[in-house]
Amino acid sequence: MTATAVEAPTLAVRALSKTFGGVRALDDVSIDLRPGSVHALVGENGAGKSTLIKVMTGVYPIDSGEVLYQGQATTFASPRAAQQAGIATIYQEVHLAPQLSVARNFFLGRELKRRGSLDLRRMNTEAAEGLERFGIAVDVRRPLGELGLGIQQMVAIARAVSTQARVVIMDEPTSSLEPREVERLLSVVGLLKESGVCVVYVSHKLDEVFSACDTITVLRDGKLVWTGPTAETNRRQLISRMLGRDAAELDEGRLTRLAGRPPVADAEPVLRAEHLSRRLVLDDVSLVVRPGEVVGLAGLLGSGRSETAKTIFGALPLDSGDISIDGRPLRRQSPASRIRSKIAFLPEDRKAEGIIPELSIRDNIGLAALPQLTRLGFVNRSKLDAIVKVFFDRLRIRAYGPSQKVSELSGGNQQKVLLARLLCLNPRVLLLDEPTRGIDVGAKAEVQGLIAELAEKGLAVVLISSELEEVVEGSDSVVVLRDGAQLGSLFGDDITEDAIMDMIADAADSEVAEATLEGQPAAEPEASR
Amino acid sequence: MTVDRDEVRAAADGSGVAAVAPDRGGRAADLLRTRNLTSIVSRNAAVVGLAVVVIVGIIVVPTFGSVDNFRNVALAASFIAIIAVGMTFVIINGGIDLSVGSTYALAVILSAMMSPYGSAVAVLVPLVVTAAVGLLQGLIIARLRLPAFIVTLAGLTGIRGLVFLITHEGNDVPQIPGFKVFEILGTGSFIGIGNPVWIAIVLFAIGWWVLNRTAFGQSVQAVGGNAQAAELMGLPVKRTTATVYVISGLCAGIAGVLTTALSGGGQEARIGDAYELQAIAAVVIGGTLLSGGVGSMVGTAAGIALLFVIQNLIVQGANLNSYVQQVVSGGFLLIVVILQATVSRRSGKAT
Amino acid sequence: GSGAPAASSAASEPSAAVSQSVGADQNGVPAAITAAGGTEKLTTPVPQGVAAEYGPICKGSDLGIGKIDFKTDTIGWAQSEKEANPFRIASTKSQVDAAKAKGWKLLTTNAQSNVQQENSDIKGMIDKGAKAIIFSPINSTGLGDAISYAKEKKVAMIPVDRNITGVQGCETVGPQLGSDFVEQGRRAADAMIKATGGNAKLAILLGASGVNVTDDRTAGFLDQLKAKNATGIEVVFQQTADFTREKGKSVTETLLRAHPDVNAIYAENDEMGLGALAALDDAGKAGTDNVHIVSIDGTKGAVQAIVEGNFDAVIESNPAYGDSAQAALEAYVNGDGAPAVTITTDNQYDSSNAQQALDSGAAY
Amino acid sequence: MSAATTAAVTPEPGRSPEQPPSAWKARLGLTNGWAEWLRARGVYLALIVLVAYNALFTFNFLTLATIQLLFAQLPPVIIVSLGMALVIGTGGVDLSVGAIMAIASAVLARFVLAPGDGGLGASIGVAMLFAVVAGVLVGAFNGTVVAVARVQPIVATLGMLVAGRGIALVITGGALIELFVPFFKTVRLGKLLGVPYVMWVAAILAVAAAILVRRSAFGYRLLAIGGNRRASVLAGLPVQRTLITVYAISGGLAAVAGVIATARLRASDPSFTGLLIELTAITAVVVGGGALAGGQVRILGTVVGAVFIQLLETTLVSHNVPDSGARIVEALIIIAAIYVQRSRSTS
Ligand SMILES: Nc1ncnc2c1ncn2[C@@H]1O[C@H](COP(=O)(O)OP(=O)(O)OP(=O)(O)O)[C@@H](O)[C@H]1O
Ligand SMILES: Nc1ncnc2c1ncn2[C@@H]1O[C@H](COP(=O)(O)OP(=O)(O)OP(=O)(O)O)[C@@H](O)[C@H]1O
Ligand SMILES: [Mg+2]
Ligand SMILES: [Mg+2]
Repeated sequence: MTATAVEAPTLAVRALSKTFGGVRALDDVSIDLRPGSVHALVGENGAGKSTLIKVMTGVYPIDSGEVLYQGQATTFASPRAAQQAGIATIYQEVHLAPQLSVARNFFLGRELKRRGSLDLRRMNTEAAEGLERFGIAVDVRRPLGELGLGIQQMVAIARAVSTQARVVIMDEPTSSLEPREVERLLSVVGLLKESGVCVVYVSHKLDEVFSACDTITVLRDGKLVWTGPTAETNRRQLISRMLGRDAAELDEGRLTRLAGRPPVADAEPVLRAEHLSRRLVLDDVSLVVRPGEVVGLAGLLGSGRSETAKTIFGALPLDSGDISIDGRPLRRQSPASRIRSKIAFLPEDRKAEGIIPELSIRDNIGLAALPQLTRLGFVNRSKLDAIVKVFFDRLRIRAYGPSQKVSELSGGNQQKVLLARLLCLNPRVLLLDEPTRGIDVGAKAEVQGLIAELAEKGLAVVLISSELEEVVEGSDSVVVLRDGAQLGSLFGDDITEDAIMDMIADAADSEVAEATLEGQPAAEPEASR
Repeated sequence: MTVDRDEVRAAADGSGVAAVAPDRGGRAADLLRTRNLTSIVSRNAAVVGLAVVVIVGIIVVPTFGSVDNFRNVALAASFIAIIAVGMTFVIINGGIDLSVGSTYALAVILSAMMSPYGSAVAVLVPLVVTAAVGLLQGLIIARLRLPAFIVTLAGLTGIRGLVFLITHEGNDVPQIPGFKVFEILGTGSFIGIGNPVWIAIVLFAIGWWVLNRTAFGQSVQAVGGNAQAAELMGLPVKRTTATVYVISGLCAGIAGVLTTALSGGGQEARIGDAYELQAIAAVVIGGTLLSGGVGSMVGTAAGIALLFVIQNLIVQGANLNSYVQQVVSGGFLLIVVILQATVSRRSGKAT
Repeated sequence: GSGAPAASSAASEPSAAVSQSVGADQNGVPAAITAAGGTEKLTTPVPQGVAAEYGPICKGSDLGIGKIDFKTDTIGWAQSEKEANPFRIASTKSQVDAAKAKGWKLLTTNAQSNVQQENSDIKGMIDKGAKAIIFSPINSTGLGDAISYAKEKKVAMIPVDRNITGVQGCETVGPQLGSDFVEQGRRAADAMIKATGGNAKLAILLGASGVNVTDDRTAGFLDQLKAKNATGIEVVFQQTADFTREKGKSVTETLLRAHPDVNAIYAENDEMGLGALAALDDAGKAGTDNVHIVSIDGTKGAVQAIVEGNFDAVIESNPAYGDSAQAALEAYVNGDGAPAVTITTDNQYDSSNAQQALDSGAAY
Repeated sequence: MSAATTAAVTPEPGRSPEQPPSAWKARLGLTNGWAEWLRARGVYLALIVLVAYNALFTFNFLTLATIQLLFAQLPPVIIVSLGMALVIGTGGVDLSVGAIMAIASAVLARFVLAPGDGGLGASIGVAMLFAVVAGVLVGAFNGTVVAVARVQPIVATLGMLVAGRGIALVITGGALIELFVPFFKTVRLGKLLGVPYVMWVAAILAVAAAILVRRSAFGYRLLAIGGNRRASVLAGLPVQRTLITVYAISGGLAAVAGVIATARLRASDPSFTGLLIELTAITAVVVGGGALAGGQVRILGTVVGAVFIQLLETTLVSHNVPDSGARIVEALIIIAAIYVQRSRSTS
């Protein structure tokens, strides 16, 4: 099937509005989603993309307007109803059932049966095959929760795609994926499109949008500001529409390239983390970060980047290894003591490990800095308010005020709240695990700029990002990991995406070679014993 | 944490699907093996604990190891064990059912009341009523989204009120007139083991199967893990939630009918007081998390056995007065759960 | 075993009352006794401390129970409820003391009000080698499982305090020794009529719901009011206070607000009565001039309250079955047998004998 | 802190293109409209209805004496509920409060009894102090089991519910002990401005709890831990210390309630003091708008919830409703009450 503009829309919304309390999240939005085409939804954090998806698929009730599915006005009573009607959705940051195995998750809600009982054998085989399509080869019997966030995201995608749906909606599917996975995902999106599926694709990564999508819709403050074929727009126009600012204005503020600062190699390291080992997770990883230096950690999903950061932060016990700040060794393995030693950590899983959803923005920001804001056990509210205001404005957190509940913010704004929490600690070392995950282009530039600025002020930064580009552009040196072991480091101009990928690929080759060489002889003596 | 035993075994055999990412070499395989080993221990902490207590008991307390004693412990445990099957579903689903003691009493009384009309009536009426009571609470919890703790707490109070109502403030102690066939369910035995024990075993098997081998069981676990995510995944969250309370009510009903069948006579209206706490304790000792999502039927069986074996050991082994008994059994409970928590934390995911 | 003999000295009047009301009963036999399978009243002269004996003489050999060598064999005592209130404490103490005095080996258990637990406690003691079980049934009907197990294992079973419903004569259990709770209720009614002169606004503090002691004491009381045609006594309030002092107090406090005109309280146990007294005291209404109180049990605190002029009467429910039950057991397994049902004498205290009961230690 | 500086730093930026809800609305929780506001505070409504019913249909209800009686009966429930609210705020639950009341009562008895009666002959002040200390210690033990051994709160405290009452019975030797302490009369009958002393104690503790939750660093931590324990660990909060403290506070408050209950009864009754109060307290917290999942504490709601439940029971007793009916009605009314105040976060 080929996509033609005249085909009737599979899914359409007309004059859709949605209000949360006082906030207008969607304002009179009308969109047509056609079969055999990939439709991108873009916009700043909090523009209303996720809300639109949730209203369409029956998560939230419609305030006004209507949803047309296959030409019929339809109100889905629940996500289940939408799914049964043939709309498969990967919601933003939704974890599946972490305690169930990968295969069981893959088939959750549409289990394969044999004689009334789950056909686990077939479920395992088919789930493994389904994941193969995405190049994911994991033991599908492992509990999903044991796998990294990226793998979980891939499972969710594979699950949705394999349901033979008429419409597949993906809300920021690539936020935890690294380039190789993104590529695979996009090729699957291509396949879906060819088979006539209507795909809705939300992303902040404009490269993906331009390479995979046929039509783009831009939302701003809940309103539809532009919709049209991809061919009729370009990157700059798109950004200016999203932000509502002139393209010229944008150029000035643009700040993506972080590297290129004066070398800092001669300064004494702030953070020394050496020979970090943790059974089955980390194997002798070492990092040295000097003031003003940004050290990137690169590697594939599950290579142990997050674990490295967590062990440095004391959140994951170490089997062996030495960590010191300014030459002073750190012994107590607890986040609280690391914070006292001026190390701050931004976790990658913002929902599970970052925000306290029921608390206000103010309280979320002030949390880690409480000891400094407390006198005689009581919180000095004016001091807290002052600090919060500084970061609230500086990071341009989009909310009606610091007293709004964090759970009501869009994902990107939640991320900014977490960054603010770290920054008000006045840290000397920043461990940032996916700091720009799920945040929009404007905010991303701001965050990247902020990182550069902080580094310039003499902070030592460890940067983990699944966007290789970000690591390459932002780091003064890069440590490459694979399977919890350190493959090597790159410095200065040697840091390129190709160099990193080569390093990883080489290691994979040699490992395969080793396995075939050592595997046989090793088994022999064992058997003879 | 709920990989099935046979799945683990299959992995160890190397049967089944390619277990490990080909490009991840031996490390991942190592990792898989160790995780499975430790998680077997952690998931079965209650089984291990039970084994230890039984072995120590047999050595230390001579009369404890007799066949008769085991038979009796099993029979005594079977009623709450049956209640705990339902409780396991509820707790894995992320809820709790405090009403089971009262629901059980309702079934006990109804079964005796209905016995003049025949054995079938004496069995079926209580089951239908207790299932309905479970359904009502389940619907309130699922549809009105009220907290299960409070709804079933109200159930505990209200259903007991109902029991008092039908017994005229507990004045009536309905009796079974003469012998009725259904009494065999309680008094009969097969190869020396009482029928209630067999029924409990069968219910545990069915419970295990439903939990691990049916789509409904998957839903129960997914909803317990994260109800919101389950909703977004398109699972029938409300139906699943309501159903687990029906199962729980039904299990309490079965236990009640068996109690009447065994005693052959009526029981006072206050029977079953605080059974919910025993059932919950057993489920939790069995490794099921009250936060939902994670749990196992085998664990619950071991948990129940552990509770009753300890109680029996106190009777068999020492001659304690009632309040020292209380201190000992409370202390034992604490020790077991502390060990359980420590073991599963050591071997499970580190935090 | 200290209570029973002492009580018997003052027992002539109340024990007459027992016989009287038994005679007045429709079938000539109180409900609890019929339920216990005792059909005919024995005409043999009853020993001290016994109000009546019913049914055939039971012998252990009829059930194939062998003789017990009390020097070497163990016996068991299964208590039904926590030894928390004076009644239960005295009840267990009496068994333990009696056994100790004789040099018998006694195992004890406590079912904490859980009938399944009592079943398994009894079976557990049998498994542990007990040759006989003296037990206080949690209720009259729920111990079928333990009883049939004992029968199978040829272990003697002696129920005390409450009777077992649904057994005939001595076919299932050995001799039963018990109080007649209905009768206690009747006597409380008599005492209440006497105290109030037949005119009162009366409140009843019921025991725990769903327990047959509560039912019997309520039924006996109300029946007797009717039987005595005491229409001047108007029952304006009946609420459970769970047999506890705390609930007795708080329910009475509420009662005093909602029904300020209440001037008599029947408490189905002493603890509730003492709770009511505490509430009355706080309200400045203590003393039988203000509110009459009659309760059941015969604990020290309540008898003391009679002496202090706060209670009118206390009907005893004698917990001290140690000597009598163990004697019955011995007769049942090793001797000439014991009557199927023995109803013990329950004492009764009022201002005439309260001080004496305290001095003699009859009040437990 | 001065009002001026607070005002100076809190102006809302108002950068949003939409009209943001005004600050006072946010502060009053009115951002979702009046209907939601009322619904979130359904317990006040429920209490008003119950009071109105009593005023109309209960004989002798609207009198000073009735209110004083209610105030005399309420404090133990309120005080226990306050501790429960804090524990539930951390996402836990404390089933052992009733047992702790019994322990405190037993300790009190052992201390005040004359040496001849097997006691220590301590003064009532010392005895009360040690009773509360005992409660704090038991609470801290609970907290340690929950925070350090990471046992699920409901089972950890269930173990203490069973063992604790046993411990209390061991301390008193099993029986109820009557206590003749003149000070108890002051506790029972003393009034200030017509309000019983014990009610003042409860009120002061409630205010203290509210300040603790809203103003202290400890309160912030408590809510954060209840909202997301893992995130709190990563934010460097002293999670274990905070949890232990919360359970210790709950234990201490339960002990205070135990002392008051003992004074009310003039006796230490370890078998029944505080029996089942944990369920009343949990219900009070939830009816008062607290969420069992943790992350929020509503002190005023909890107090009102406790008043509501106590008054409901009193109402049923005053109207001489038989036990069966009373239980059924109570169950239905409690479900209705939480339905009315069903938190909006659930939708
Ligand atoms: N449940 C809610 N309650 C209150 N406000 C909400 C809720 N969900 C979303 N909002 C608000 O609606 C607006 C749109 O949010 P939405 O999640 O749709 O943004 P988004 O475009 O998906 O952003 P992001 O790119 O960060 O995911 C935001 O201002 C957000 O604060
Ligand atoms: N492809 C895979 N096969 C098997 N296990 C994997 C795979 N990917 C990740 N894992 C597991 O997931 C765990 C978590 O990885 P983690 O998220 O810490 O790695 P990461 O380098 O930070 O990658 P990510 O980009 O996903 O954050 C690892 O310990 C590993 O065991
Ligand atoms: Mg979004
Ligand atoms: Mg990571």
